Amino acid sequence: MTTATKMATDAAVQIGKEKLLRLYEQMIAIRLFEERVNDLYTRALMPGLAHLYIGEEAIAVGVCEALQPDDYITSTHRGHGHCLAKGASPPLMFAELLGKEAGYCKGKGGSMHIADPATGNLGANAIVCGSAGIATGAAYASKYLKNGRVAVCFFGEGALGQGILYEEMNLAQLWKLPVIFVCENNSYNEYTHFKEATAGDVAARPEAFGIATHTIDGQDVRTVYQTASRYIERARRGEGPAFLQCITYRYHGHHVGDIARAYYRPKAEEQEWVTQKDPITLHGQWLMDNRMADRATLDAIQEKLVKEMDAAVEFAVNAPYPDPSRVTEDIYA
Amino acid sequence: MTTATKMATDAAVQIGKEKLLRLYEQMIAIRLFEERVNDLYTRALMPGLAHLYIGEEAIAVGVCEALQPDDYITSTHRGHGHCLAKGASPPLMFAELLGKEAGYCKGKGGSMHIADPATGNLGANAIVCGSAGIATGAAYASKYLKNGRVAVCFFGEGALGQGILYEEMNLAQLWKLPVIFVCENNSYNEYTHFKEATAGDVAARPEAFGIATHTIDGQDVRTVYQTASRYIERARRGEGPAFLQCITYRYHGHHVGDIARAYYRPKAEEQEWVTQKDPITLHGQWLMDNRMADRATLDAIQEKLVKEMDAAVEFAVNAPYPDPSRVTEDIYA
Amino acid sequence: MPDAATATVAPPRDATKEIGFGDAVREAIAEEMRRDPTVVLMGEDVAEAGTTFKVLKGLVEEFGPGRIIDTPISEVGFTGLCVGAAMTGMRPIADIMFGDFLMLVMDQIGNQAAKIHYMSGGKWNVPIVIRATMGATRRSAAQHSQSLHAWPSHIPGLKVVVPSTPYDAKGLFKAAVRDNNPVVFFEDKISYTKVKGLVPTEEYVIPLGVADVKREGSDITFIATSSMVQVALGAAAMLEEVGISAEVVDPRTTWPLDEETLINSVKKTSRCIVMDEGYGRYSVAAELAQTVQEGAFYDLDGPVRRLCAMHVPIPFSPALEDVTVPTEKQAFDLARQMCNR
Amino acid sequence: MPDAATATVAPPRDATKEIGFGDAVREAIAEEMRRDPTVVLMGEDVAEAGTTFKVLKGLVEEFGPGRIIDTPISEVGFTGLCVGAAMTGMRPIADIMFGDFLMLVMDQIGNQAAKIHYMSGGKWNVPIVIRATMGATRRSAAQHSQSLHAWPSHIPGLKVVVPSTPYDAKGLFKAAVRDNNPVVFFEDKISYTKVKGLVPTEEYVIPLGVADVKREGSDITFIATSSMVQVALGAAAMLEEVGISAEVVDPRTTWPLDEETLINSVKKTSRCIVMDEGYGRYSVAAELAQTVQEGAFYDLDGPVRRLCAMHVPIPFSPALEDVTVPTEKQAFDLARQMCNR
Ligand SMILES: Cc1ncc(C[n+]2csc(CCOP(=O)(O)OP(=O)(O)O)c2C)c(N)n1
Ligand SMILES: Cc1ncc(C[n+]2csc(CCOP(=O)(O)OP(=O)(O)O)c2C)c(N)n1
Ligand SMILES: [Mg+2]
Ligand SMILES: [Mg+2]
Repeated sequence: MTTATKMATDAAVQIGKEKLLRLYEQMIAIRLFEERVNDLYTRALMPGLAHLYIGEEAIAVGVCEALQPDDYITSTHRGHGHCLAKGASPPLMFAELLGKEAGYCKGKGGSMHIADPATGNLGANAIVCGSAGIATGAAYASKYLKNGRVAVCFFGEGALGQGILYEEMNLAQLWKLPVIFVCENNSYNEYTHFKEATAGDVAARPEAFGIATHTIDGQDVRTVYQTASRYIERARRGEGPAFLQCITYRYHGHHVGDIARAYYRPKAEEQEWVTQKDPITLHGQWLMDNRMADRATLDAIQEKLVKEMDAAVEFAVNAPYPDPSRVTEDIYA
Repeated sequence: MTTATKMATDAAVQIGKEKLLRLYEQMIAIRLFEERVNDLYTRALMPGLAHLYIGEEAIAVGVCEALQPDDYITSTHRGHGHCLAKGASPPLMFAELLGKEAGYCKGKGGSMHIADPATGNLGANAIVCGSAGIATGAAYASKYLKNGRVAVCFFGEGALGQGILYEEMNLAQLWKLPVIFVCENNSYNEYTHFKEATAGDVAARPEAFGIATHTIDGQDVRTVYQTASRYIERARRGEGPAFLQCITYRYHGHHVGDIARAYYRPKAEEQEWVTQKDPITLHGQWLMDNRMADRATLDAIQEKLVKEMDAAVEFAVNAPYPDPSRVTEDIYA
Repeated sequence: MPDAATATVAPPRDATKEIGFGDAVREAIAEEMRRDPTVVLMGEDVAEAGTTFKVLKGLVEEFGPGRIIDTPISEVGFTGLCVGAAMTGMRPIADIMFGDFLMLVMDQIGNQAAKIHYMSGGKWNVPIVIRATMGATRRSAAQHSQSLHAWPSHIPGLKVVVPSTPYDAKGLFKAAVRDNNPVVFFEDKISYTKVKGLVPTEEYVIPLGVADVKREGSDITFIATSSMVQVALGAAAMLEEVGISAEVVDPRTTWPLDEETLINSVKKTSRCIVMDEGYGRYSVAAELAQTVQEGAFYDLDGPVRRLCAMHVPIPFSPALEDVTVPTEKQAFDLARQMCNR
Repeated sequence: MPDAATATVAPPRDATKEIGFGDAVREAIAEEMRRDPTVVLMGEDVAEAGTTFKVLKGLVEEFGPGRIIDTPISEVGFTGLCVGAAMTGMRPIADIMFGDFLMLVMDQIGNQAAKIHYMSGGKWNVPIVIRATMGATRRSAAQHSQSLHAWPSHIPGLKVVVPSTPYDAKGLFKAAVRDNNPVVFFEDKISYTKVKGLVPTEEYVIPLGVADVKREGSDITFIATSSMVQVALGAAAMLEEVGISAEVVDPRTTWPLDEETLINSVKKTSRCIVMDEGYGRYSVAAELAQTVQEGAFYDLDGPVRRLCAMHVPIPFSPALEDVTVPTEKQAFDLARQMCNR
């Protein structure tokens, strides 16, 4: 049989049908969630800014499905996908995005600061690379407390511009900490192509610190899952940190308001990614090609999630705002 | 003839006798200057802290002799050697170290902040790696103003721990700025061996940014001079930054007060460097072996400089302190 | 104490065109760049994008990417680079998108730029302008809403500008660019779109260190900065209705600080409320209040009071964020109470 | 407003041994490390070297390099790491050798540690202690001599400690380690060697947020912090000679701030001088002065005055540096003038 089919069956065997379907379901969940965020925002129901994760779902899902519930993640301004993939509940997410009392952070954090101890989410961060220290510190604590947890630090390639990343990579490798640096390289730092901001070769940077580094197709959820699993278990064994560069693309603007994008990236480029490299379409097709699911099964998954997400939105829209008196609570523990 | 002698004659030809003697003289000047700093400090005539450059002279001299008078340098807490090598006058240096009005900074800067526009010295800096931005910025200005100047950023290997270094290396390479990062690797960050603080391979770090990188013997002044010359002219031609890692050793303590050093570095190690790898002894011997100078010539150089330095110390010791009223001058330009 | 460096007289207010607060900053930058080829501006997405706030739209078209420069996301890196460039013949403007990010670059600003002139015995100058934003109520949450002008104001060697009108923003920005010292220039994000005003068509520069009386009054003085000037003016209008005459004084720069104008106003009115959108404690408001009390104590009818951002990390929810910023109503009520009417 | 987190009663002053200021800090760290295995300390040369100031000498021998941890020269890196470790089950102490280096880590302290509890709706805690030094006159020049406690004091979510005696340093440090919030702890370098004092042999903890009256008096109040407490006490002794009774009040923490004790003292004495070694403008002194004026205005006999570090980058030359720090003589003269005697 061809190598392609062989690799496919290998993946099928190694990953297992249940997980393969789970990967699909989780990506759909994020996609549907973000489509509703887009809608809520354009309908002026969501305050602040909305940075959509659409197009990058395979990374959050592939990585987080390789983690244990009590493992840690840190997230970014584009963090909805990471939070959901780590187990966040959509109603509480939407409620937070709308600034409601029922939200994960009682409306105090909003889209860029979703945090939840129950799912090991140390928090999204609105400072680019601002959580590299937090993730490395969580890994430090895991090693010190010997609780076997691994910490994943998600960040965009723009974070390569921040010095803290190099300080933390040095500490992580020096002390063999169980932290995985996951670089989501979607080619753009806001409205600037990363090549105009990044000298040399991205992967060579973590390698220079002696960190195990791997560049992968961020649109292939199975590859992300299998690669992440390998490095996460390696870290768990005490063999140190890893750096995964996942090549991906954001379909929408830097934030919802970023409509006219032609001045910084060609429409054709967007089209190519959306039509040729969509992680959900690709994995759905693969599932069908490998007889793991038929169209009906996939549609059923989608239908179920659509209902769930619509209910979640409704919950959030109807949820009350916090009472203004709450503003002075939670400043100090 | 043997490769050793061949290389020797090559150097002799390429560098030329005058410059070869100049390299020797400059190293002696720094050594004699620092010996007097040590003496002044132990006699409690010098306030603050004194970080001696003894043992590392070949780097400052080799690099600065490859620079033009209007090229720029930035220096560190261990900066006396850099300042002298770039042309600072000993009397004004000693005066500054003693906090006298006649000093380079009117006594306001002291040992860690010698600065002098006349010699292109942008200033020593008491923040580890604090001048990486300043040097890169000077290189940026040189390129923008097309004045053909090159900027050299001296720093110890401890500066590899500071994130700013990576941000500046990225900018320097991205914009092809004429800045040379000179890393003086003397193996110790204060009282900690750099291997306990530095993951991976030092040279791989700048290389990861695409920067031309070279690791050399920092005790061989001819090698330093020739390598520096090559990269400085390359930068001047607009071909971008370079990173030189110079392997060296500080003979004395981190500062003069650091006497009992056995707990962090073995006496034998110190002895080996002092006896086997002294840049002045080695170059002096080489000059004699290659008939560039005889013992008498070298002794004459030393005598002349001893007189100069003793006079400089006397000038500084007798110079008046600034009037207290000067304290509020120079806050704003 | 106006600075020699920028002591040109402000022109009469025969303003002849209306522009927005952001336009004023852009015009100042454009005029100074035309005037002086050593002026460049660098930051994240400042060129084609014209910054996140679109304030610099059009500049790259006129001056090219060699002078309006997009950088990596390296606030420390490009600010440090600008410090070195400023020492060696240029007048760079470092653009810090959100003032909150100043926390990343305080070493370059406070340990380097602020001290280089002094440490070098006056030999090196650092004519850099650090542009930063301030102001809340944009639902940007705790890391994108702070007003941190208190920090640089605390450090000798820096100058700090907190303009409130297009006229002031333009004239002061030009002075900042021409100043031979590091200047941190704070722009209120809400004012970009909300505040419009008249500016002269001919060129003018406003010296740093000269306060401006935005409204004359006799019963109480509002010393207000940046975004709070509009709020104070609104409160003053409300107070007029109830027969209280409020004066509104805008220091315009926190350093140099025009103590005399502030103190004289309070000596006249005998009452003072300081309004500032920064946090209230260990702050700009604390300094302005204390300065007035030291200078006008014997004329004061009661303690100088403060109205500032609530002492909390700024919350995301509109329901919460809106109560963290001082309002006209709060200023009105407090002033009334202080005047016992 | 003492904190629940640390509200244990301070023991009577039946102190039974004399130790130095640095010893007090070391003892507090050692006791807390024995008590709680999740307490670790990291920084540059803190282990074998025991820090540049030798204050931690001996700790690595007792606790090992796994708990007294030498780091690379990465203040941002290890402070950020400590923030994450604090969120996930540890109580780390980040050691910032010279307080001036806080400028490098303000983002991790001010944008991260200070805000995480609030931004997460109270779900995550950050029980980290950031140790930093302060104080001049060591001839260390502008980048190694600042007292930057005003900056963290300005940011909600942080607590800030500025102890002046071994007794306070030990008791407050223990409270800081047990506190569930980020605490920035400032240690005066000169006090390490110059200040000795009695501490109880038995364990004690001093709650954060309780000021201490170091000396009772009736004519004038010195509100003094850290290094300035000794100077104020010296001035008080000189004033006694001329028949002026001075009270010395030490807030001990700038946040939480025990406003009541400060205000009550000034209500009693009717005069106040605030002494702090930080810069005077936009500062700790400005806040303490303004707090007292708001609270005790009608009892004040004249304006509250400030004695602080001169507003200059700290110079190297002894001839210059010595005039930048307030002296007993200056305090004595100003107090006399304020008391018209
Ligand atoms: C320190 C800092 N600088 C700048 C910003 C503004 N900003 C927010 S997102 C962003 C671009 C980030 O690009 P990247 O890291 O590639 O993430 P992506 O948006 O592509 O997912 C910038 C510059 C910020 N939030 N923090
Ligand atoms: C940001 C910062 N952190 C810490 C220090 C304290 N310090 C001064 S010198 C030094 C060691 C520097 O080692 P290295 O860079 O190798 O230079 P060397 O002393 O070996 O020449 C340290 C930690 C400092 N000055 N600045
Ligand atoms: Mg990106
Ligand atoms: Mg070294």
